[in-house]
Amino acid sequence: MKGMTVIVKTITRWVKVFIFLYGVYIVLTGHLTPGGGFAGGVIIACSYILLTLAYGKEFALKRLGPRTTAGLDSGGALLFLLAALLGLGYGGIFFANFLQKRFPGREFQLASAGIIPIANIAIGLKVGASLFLIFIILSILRIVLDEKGQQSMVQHWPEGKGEE
Amino acid sequence: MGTETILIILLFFMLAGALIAVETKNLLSSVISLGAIGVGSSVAFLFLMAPDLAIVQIAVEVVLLIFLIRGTIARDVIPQRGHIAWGALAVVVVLLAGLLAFGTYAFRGIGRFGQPVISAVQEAPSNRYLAEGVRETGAVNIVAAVILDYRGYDTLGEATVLFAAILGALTILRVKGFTKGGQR
Amino acid sequence: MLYTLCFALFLVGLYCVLTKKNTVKIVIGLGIMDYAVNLFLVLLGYRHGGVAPILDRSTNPVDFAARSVDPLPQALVLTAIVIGLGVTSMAIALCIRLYEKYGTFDVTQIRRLKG
Amino acid sequence: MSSFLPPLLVAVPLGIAFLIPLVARRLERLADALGSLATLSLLAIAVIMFPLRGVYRIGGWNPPVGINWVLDGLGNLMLVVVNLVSFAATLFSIRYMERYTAKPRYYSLFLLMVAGMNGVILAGDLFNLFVFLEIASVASYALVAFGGRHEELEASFKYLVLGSIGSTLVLLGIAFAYAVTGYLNMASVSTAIAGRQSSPILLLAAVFFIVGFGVKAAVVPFHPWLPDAHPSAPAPISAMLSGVLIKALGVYALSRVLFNVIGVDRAIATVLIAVGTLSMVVGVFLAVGQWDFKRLLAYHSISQMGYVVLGIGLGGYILAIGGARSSAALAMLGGLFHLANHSVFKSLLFLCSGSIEQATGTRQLKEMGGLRERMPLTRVTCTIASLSIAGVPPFNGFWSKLLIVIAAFQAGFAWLAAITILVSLVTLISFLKVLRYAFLGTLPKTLREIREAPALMSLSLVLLAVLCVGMGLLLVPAVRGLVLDPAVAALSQGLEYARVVLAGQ
Repeated sequence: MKGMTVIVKTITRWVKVFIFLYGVYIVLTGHLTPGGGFAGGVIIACSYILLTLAYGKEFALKRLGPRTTAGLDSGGALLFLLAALLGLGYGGIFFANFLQKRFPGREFQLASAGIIPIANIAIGLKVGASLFLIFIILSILRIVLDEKGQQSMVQHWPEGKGEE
Repeated sequence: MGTETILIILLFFMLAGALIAVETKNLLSSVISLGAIGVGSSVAFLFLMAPDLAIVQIAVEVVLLIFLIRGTIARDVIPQRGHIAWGALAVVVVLLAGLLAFGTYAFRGIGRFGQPVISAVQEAPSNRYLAEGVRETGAVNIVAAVILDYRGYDTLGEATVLFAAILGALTILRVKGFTKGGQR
Repeated sequence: MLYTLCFALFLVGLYCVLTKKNTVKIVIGLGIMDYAVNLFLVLLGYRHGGVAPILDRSTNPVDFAARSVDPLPQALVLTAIVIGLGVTSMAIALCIRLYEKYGTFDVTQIRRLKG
Repeated sequence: MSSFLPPLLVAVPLGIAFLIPLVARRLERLADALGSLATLSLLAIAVIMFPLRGVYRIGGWNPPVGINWVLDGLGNLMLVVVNLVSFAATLFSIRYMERYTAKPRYYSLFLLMVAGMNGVILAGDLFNLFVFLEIASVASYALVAFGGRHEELEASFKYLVLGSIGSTLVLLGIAFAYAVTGYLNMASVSTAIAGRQSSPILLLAAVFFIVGFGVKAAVVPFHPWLPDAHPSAPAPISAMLSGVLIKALGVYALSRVLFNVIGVDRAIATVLIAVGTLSMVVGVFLAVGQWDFKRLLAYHSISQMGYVVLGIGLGGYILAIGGARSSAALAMLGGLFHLANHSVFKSLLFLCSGSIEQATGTRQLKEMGGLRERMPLTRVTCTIASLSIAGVPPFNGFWSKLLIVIAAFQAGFAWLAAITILVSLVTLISFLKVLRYAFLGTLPKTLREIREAPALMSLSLVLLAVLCVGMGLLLVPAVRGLVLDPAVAALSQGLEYARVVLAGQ
């Protein structure tokens, strides 16, 4: 996949930053405004998907390879589980929002609501990474088919590239 | 125009989209109609005062359409064909029509639209979330308070489903299932 | 009326899954069913003249509790959307794989298993 | 209750499943060790917390507000069974899964499936039950397709489609229950329903629950995915699917919702009896004609699940018509005991089929023969399991079937008892065929060089075989009062469940 025309690339270069930042914003303020970890994560994934579609897979994969993505995916999930287990460790109860009880922040502040923002970040990380990952695997497969022509139905993963 | 009227129009639009998605011979139109239904439900969420859901729905919709189009559509240019088993079709249609009729009758057991069950049941957990949520969790977005604190465990489950699905897709799409000499 | 229409949407999806012979169509049918159930849940929580379940600085908390729509179905649907996305992605992956093996999305040409 | 044990049942498998892709991407040995250690520790936790009863409030929120777990006799029994079979399956996987690529990912998915099942069993909240049902289902869809060959992908697709319909119906049922009551917590829903007379919307919800969980349990009208999915999966996964998955997601969830939330009346109990009998008969007659070993086993799973549903349904029926509590308890005891027994012997049979397949490279009974010389251990364990499933004394299957037959007689359903015995005979014939074609006869030339299964695989076979022989001891009154009776009590208490749970605050 070579990517798209110059116009698309130029626009993407500007737009992707905003999409990405919007995603981050939605993740961070999930406890104050509509949105949250999941919505933000999907939007972050969208910014990378846009990049891949516009510039071609090599460009995007150089920045965020499948291995890193898979790592972020597991890492996000682990972080969330850890937050829940910390509740077990500190408060004696699974999923206890121990931070909120210890440091009750002011309402409407960014630093409020205890573990909720942390959980939002974990979910944002996890969702963004996993959606981009599945996009990569679904689309790389497609590319291989293109190169080998429509007739070859048995695909091969490019050695050393992509997933394992 | 009341919310109810708007929603009825929207639902008719979605139903039409669904029928097109189901019956069209062209897979691309079918997928695009699915997208239209998704956008329809996102707009419906806005009217139903669910901004969180509207954002998530529209974002998921976009991603899903990309997956469907890039993953599948370009591969099958031949429109679907084949004979139709009219007998089985008739049975299914009758069955579903019966279900629809019974459902319409049964839905009288639910309160009318616009009068949620939480108005009737004062002890319902939702009322507690609305009244005490901000104080108890510190989050002013009550939906966030519910998914990440009161019902945070569900959200862990949700993240796990996604994790399992991604891992599953990776597993299914791997080149070789067996090691050398593994498969006789 | 609204509930019935929503249920009809669900049944259209079910009809699609039960009768169509194309794997992609079946996945689309599953998607329609998901949308219908999600919308149904949110419809249940709506209150006439309701506000979104997000407190803002200008609203009196007591007034808010009496006027807000039900937040619980929204939380459930948020979870259900993600689950639906996961299942659908996996279904697409399976479709792709089946296509590679058989060169078609048509179930009638795929059926190798007996019974 | 504030024990730290229950959360570990979910947190340990999830944590290790998340960890494996991070630390053991290429290190298969590490993944082996992590997988087996995880299931072993889960088994230990499940056994230690067996006597634990009560309500665990997640996040510290009281029941209707937050999500809660309920530990009672039935749930704890299921937890031990599930984690026992998963330990045997992971032990078996260490060597068996060497044939496949991406072994670390296999363990990850496996543990996710176990976490899902544990979550379903612990759940005291309808929506939470749905979420963990989906975790276990999604992981199992992927595991069925693990080999990536034609029939595996197809079976997985079929399973995914039917399974998703089932899950969506369950979700819709939950939505109806919420619309009527305003609660999601099982106990609160149950109290809210108990106060009003039955309405069509609740009937629709009950129907959707029966169909939805019925698909997961693969009882007869909803069974078509099972004979494809179970044989296609790798052997340890077949053992998990047939052994515990259809029970935890299907029968357990169904009986929990029907008995403890909605309440079993005469109509529902009749439906359960009908479905159970139908599964029993149809499954066994479809099984007799099979020559593919694993496919045959899969059809027998449908039939044996019929026994379980029949036993539970019969108990519900007797209670609903106000019959003797003792015979109701006997029927449920039979059903639940058979559930535990079936988990053990069916997973043993699938593991045996795995070790035969690994040695001979075939699943077709006609291509085997004379394996008794080359695989004596597999032969012995397979024979024990076959006699168990056919209900030959003194193996465990006999006792549970006997209880169901006695209960059917006591309830005045002599014809049901007759059908049960008849199905048992056909099962025996079917398994005599298996033993005859696989282990007796002459060894084909091509199979002269085969060897017995490796030590670790044999170990897990022996473990399960010993249980098959020994599980009859659970009926000894003292042991029974400790293990099985609390499970029966949890079901037969019916709607009392709500009072017990809500009183625990």
